[in-house]
Amino acid sequence: MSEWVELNMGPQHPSTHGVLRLKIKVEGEIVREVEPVIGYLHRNAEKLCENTFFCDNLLYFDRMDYVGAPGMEVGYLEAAEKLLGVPPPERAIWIRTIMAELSRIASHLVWLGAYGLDLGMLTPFFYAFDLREKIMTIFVEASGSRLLTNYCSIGGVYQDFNEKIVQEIEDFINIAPSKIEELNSLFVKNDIFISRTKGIGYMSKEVAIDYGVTGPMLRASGVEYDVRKAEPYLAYSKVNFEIPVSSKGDNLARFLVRIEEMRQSVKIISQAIKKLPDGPFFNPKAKKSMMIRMRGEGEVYARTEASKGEFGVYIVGDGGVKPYRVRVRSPSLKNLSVLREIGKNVMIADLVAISGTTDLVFGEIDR
Amino acid sequence: MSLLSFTYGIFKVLGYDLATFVTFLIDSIVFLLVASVAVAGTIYFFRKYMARVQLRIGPNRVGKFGTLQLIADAFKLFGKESILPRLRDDLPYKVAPVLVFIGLLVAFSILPYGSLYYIGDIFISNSGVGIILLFAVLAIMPIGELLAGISSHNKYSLIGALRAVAKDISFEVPMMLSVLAIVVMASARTTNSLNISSVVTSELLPYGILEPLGLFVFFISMIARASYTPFDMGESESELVSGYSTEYTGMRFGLFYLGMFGTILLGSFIVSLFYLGGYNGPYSSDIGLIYLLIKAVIVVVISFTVWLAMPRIRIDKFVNFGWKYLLPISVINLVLAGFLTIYLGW
Amino acid sequence: MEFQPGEEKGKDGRKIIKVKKEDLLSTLESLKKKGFNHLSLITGVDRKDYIEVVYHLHSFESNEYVVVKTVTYNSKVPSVTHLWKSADWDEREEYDLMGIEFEGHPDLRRLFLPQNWVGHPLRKDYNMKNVQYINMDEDGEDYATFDPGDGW
Amino acid sequence: MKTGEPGLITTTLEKALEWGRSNSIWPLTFGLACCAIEMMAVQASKVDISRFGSEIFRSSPRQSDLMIVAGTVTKKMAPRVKRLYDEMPYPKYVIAMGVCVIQGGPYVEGYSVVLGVDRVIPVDVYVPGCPPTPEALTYGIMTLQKKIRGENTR
Repeated sequence: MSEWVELNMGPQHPSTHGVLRLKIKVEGEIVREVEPVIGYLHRNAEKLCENTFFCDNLLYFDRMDYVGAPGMEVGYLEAAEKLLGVPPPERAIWIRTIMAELSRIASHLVWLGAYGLDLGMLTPFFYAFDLREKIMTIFVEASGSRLLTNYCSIGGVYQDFNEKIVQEIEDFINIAPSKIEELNSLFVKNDIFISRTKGIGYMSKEVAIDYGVTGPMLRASGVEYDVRKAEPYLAYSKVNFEIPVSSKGDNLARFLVRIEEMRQSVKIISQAIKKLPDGPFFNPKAKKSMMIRMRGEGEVYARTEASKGEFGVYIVGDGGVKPYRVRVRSPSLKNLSVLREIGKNVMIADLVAISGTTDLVFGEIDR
Repeated sequence: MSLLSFTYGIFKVLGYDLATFVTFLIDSIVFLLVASVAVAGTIYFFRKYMARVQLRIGPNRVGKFGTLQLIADAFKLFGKESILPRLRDDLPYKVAPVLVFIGLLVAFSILPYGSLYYIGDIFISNSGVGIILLFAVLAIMPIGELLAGISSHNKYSLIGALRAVAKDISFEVPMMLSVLAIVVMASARTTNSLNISSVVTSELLPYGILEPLGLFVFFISMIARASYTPFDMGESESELVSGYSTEYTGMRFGLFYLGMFGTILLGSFIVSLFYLGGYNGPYSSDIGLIYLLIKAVIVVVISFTVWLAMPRIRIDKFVNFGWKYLLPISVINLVLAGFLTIYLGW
Repeated sequence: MEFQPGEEKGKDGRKIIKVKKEDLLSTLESLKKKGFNHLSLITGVDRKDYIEVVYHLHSFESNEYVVVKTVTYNSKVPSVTHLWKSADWDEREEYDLMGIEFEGHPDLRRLFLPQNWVGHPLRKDYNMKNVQYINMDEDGEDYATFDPGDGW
Repeated sequence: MKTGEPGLITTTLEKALEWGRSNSIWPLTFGLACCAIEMMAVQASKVDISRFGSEIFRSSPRQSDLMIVAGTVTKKMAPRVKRLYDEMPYPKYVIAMGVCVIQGGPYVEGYSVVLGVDRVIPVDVYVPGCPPTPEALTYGIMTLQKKIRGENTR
């Protein structure tokens, strides 16, 4: 016991993806205990949401999972629109589906590049970001912003898809599959990568369920659970896609599940862009002058499948123009909490590899 | 005719003692400068090559195509504040980077570089036991890394140093065995089989073709010696911040940085000398240096490609690999070399 | 609005089971036995004179969703960490921001804010004007102060 | 020569050092929040910061010259930001990236956000935006280069 050395990884550390601090106790190279310390990006979004209009709260959700902002917006609006009673029209639903899936790909690409850096691979990062730039141009065209789009709004979307965006998305669908294959082969054809991930960081099904892990991490442990299928929202019940599931539960499984999710997302987008209906892109009840006068009462919980896992928003309204209480179920928080379990008795290098596969985004964990 | 006698001819008027002294002095200085510039060129080349591989442009703002980038870096590093950790071990802390860099330069001055038109054979030291000397000098550099890690009073540095030592121990033995195989094969053709230039001259067919296993072991050892990915466990940027050099600032860090790239270049020279035929080839008495340089550059490019494409291996797996695979392979290689030498008369 | 135990449907169509605080553990235990093995979220809602604690449960097998709601007047609720490990950080977070004390939690510390932060920010009576600062001691542990002092 | 007037060699050396410093700014790998993703995009292929000699992101503060404070600085993080700044060797520079870092941004009313990183450490260049585009950050770095060389930045 006395020979264990305490080591602090972070908050500034190249492998912690932001501001995670890992208090680890090492015995030589082997990590005996790991305790994540979080809260270094606690930006009190939940408190601020209580003091802001329903329509403006969207910006705090953008800044939660900042690598896949439209996905977060969709999550918030699922709840807020039910509470306020302004359902979006059909076209807006399809547009949101496309944006959410694009953001899922963008988020997984950032993760992929960062995971390469975690393992010491310098090059895949650039290839991933190169593909991600294509998504960024779509976002810029649609919303005017690259990262934090603030594109969806209550009762619809901020502006309609024009010809150019549709063309850009079609271009993206054409090049994305081959690029994803290229990225995939950069990793899985490498023996050292396989040796760093296969069988490392095993998480059993029971542990995953017990800790409330969701998203690709849960699916890699053999639970076929995806909110898009379990409780379809947006247009997910009208498109064909499969949930990638692996029963291995190790780093490699989590890696492959995410890669397969990207492929499925491309599939969803290509179906959605074909089915994109004509019509209004926002609910007339939610026109701009009405925005700040919308009142909501009661309580609503909506869950969506964000790129990290099940993203839930619980809004309680008291009949005012501002929410009474907003609570966010952050998938990354639960995914991180399991690190205490699976990060034990591994080597330091493996701890980095494992915490890499949990795909942490701190805007969402600390909020 | 060699570089030394060429210079000696100029200073002959000074008398034997003085002329010899001045010859070695001037040649060494010129040589150190050339070696430093070559290392800087390697870094520049790496940054450009890395940029190209990663769909980028690379440095292009200072000088034409950014050629002065390294000079700018050097100026900046010279001008940086030198922070010394309060609880450091003073002497080892200061000696470590110097040790790494000096070891590198000395190793460069042991190698023969072939010949070029009027200058003749280019070497500084043509020691009769050059191979032993070379690997003795190469063994100094990890000591510098170890001292740096232990003396900087930082847990990351300490773990980095421990990893570096574990790594060094596991590849040194196979490396030496594979070099021994070369000495064995060379002994059939030359009387002075520990002299590097006679070993290189004796390889009419490159030893890399005769003993590919040796080339494999030696190349991996050279990657591990230069400690870049996949074998950069001592530094491991994403795990140990910067490994043994975490606490170093300014030019002290610059020396580690130069040392790393210098070792890549040095390793490429050694690999091309011992295994790829070195400066042998048609008209080698005139343009031997060119042959060597081309081979070295090819090896450098291969090394960089490996660096950019590979993830880092875990330290225990590398130790396993070293003792369970590299060592038996190098022993087999040695036996094969002896067999070839005795029965086939190579 | 008075709190009444019973069942109702929420605005989003989810089943809400309202229980008294005393019956909370037994209800949750029986739900867990029924297959609700995924504790999604624990929420505290400050209703000024009492605090609502909401549990969102999901069952992977039957794909059902259920919301369990209880109230506490002294901001004390029994902990459910022995049923779901996932409750651990949720309860710590709610303790941190809402000030609900979960009785029986093995390691009830603040999750985001330093241990000696005064007040629980998500309470409606939290005074935002009372600015607190955070400093770091030699060991890297944080402590909150009202005094800007060193480093600010 | 009058006293106090720098000699030719000193000025030349000074110029050379400034030239070196301005063309070889090694940033610290230090991302806090949203802006860190755009900071990564600055490294990446489209807006290639390596053209200015800044592609070497050092993860140890001891070896870096520039701290890009990318993302909201919370009160819990502020002492760490200050310590990281203290660990960097002189001459060191700070770029405040994004409105959160400049004055608190959308979180300005909160209880746990620092209203501007300049309350903790001195800042050289402010890059506004939420988040600033990679081009904006590149412009910030170029402004910093001009500032190091003592040129007029307007």
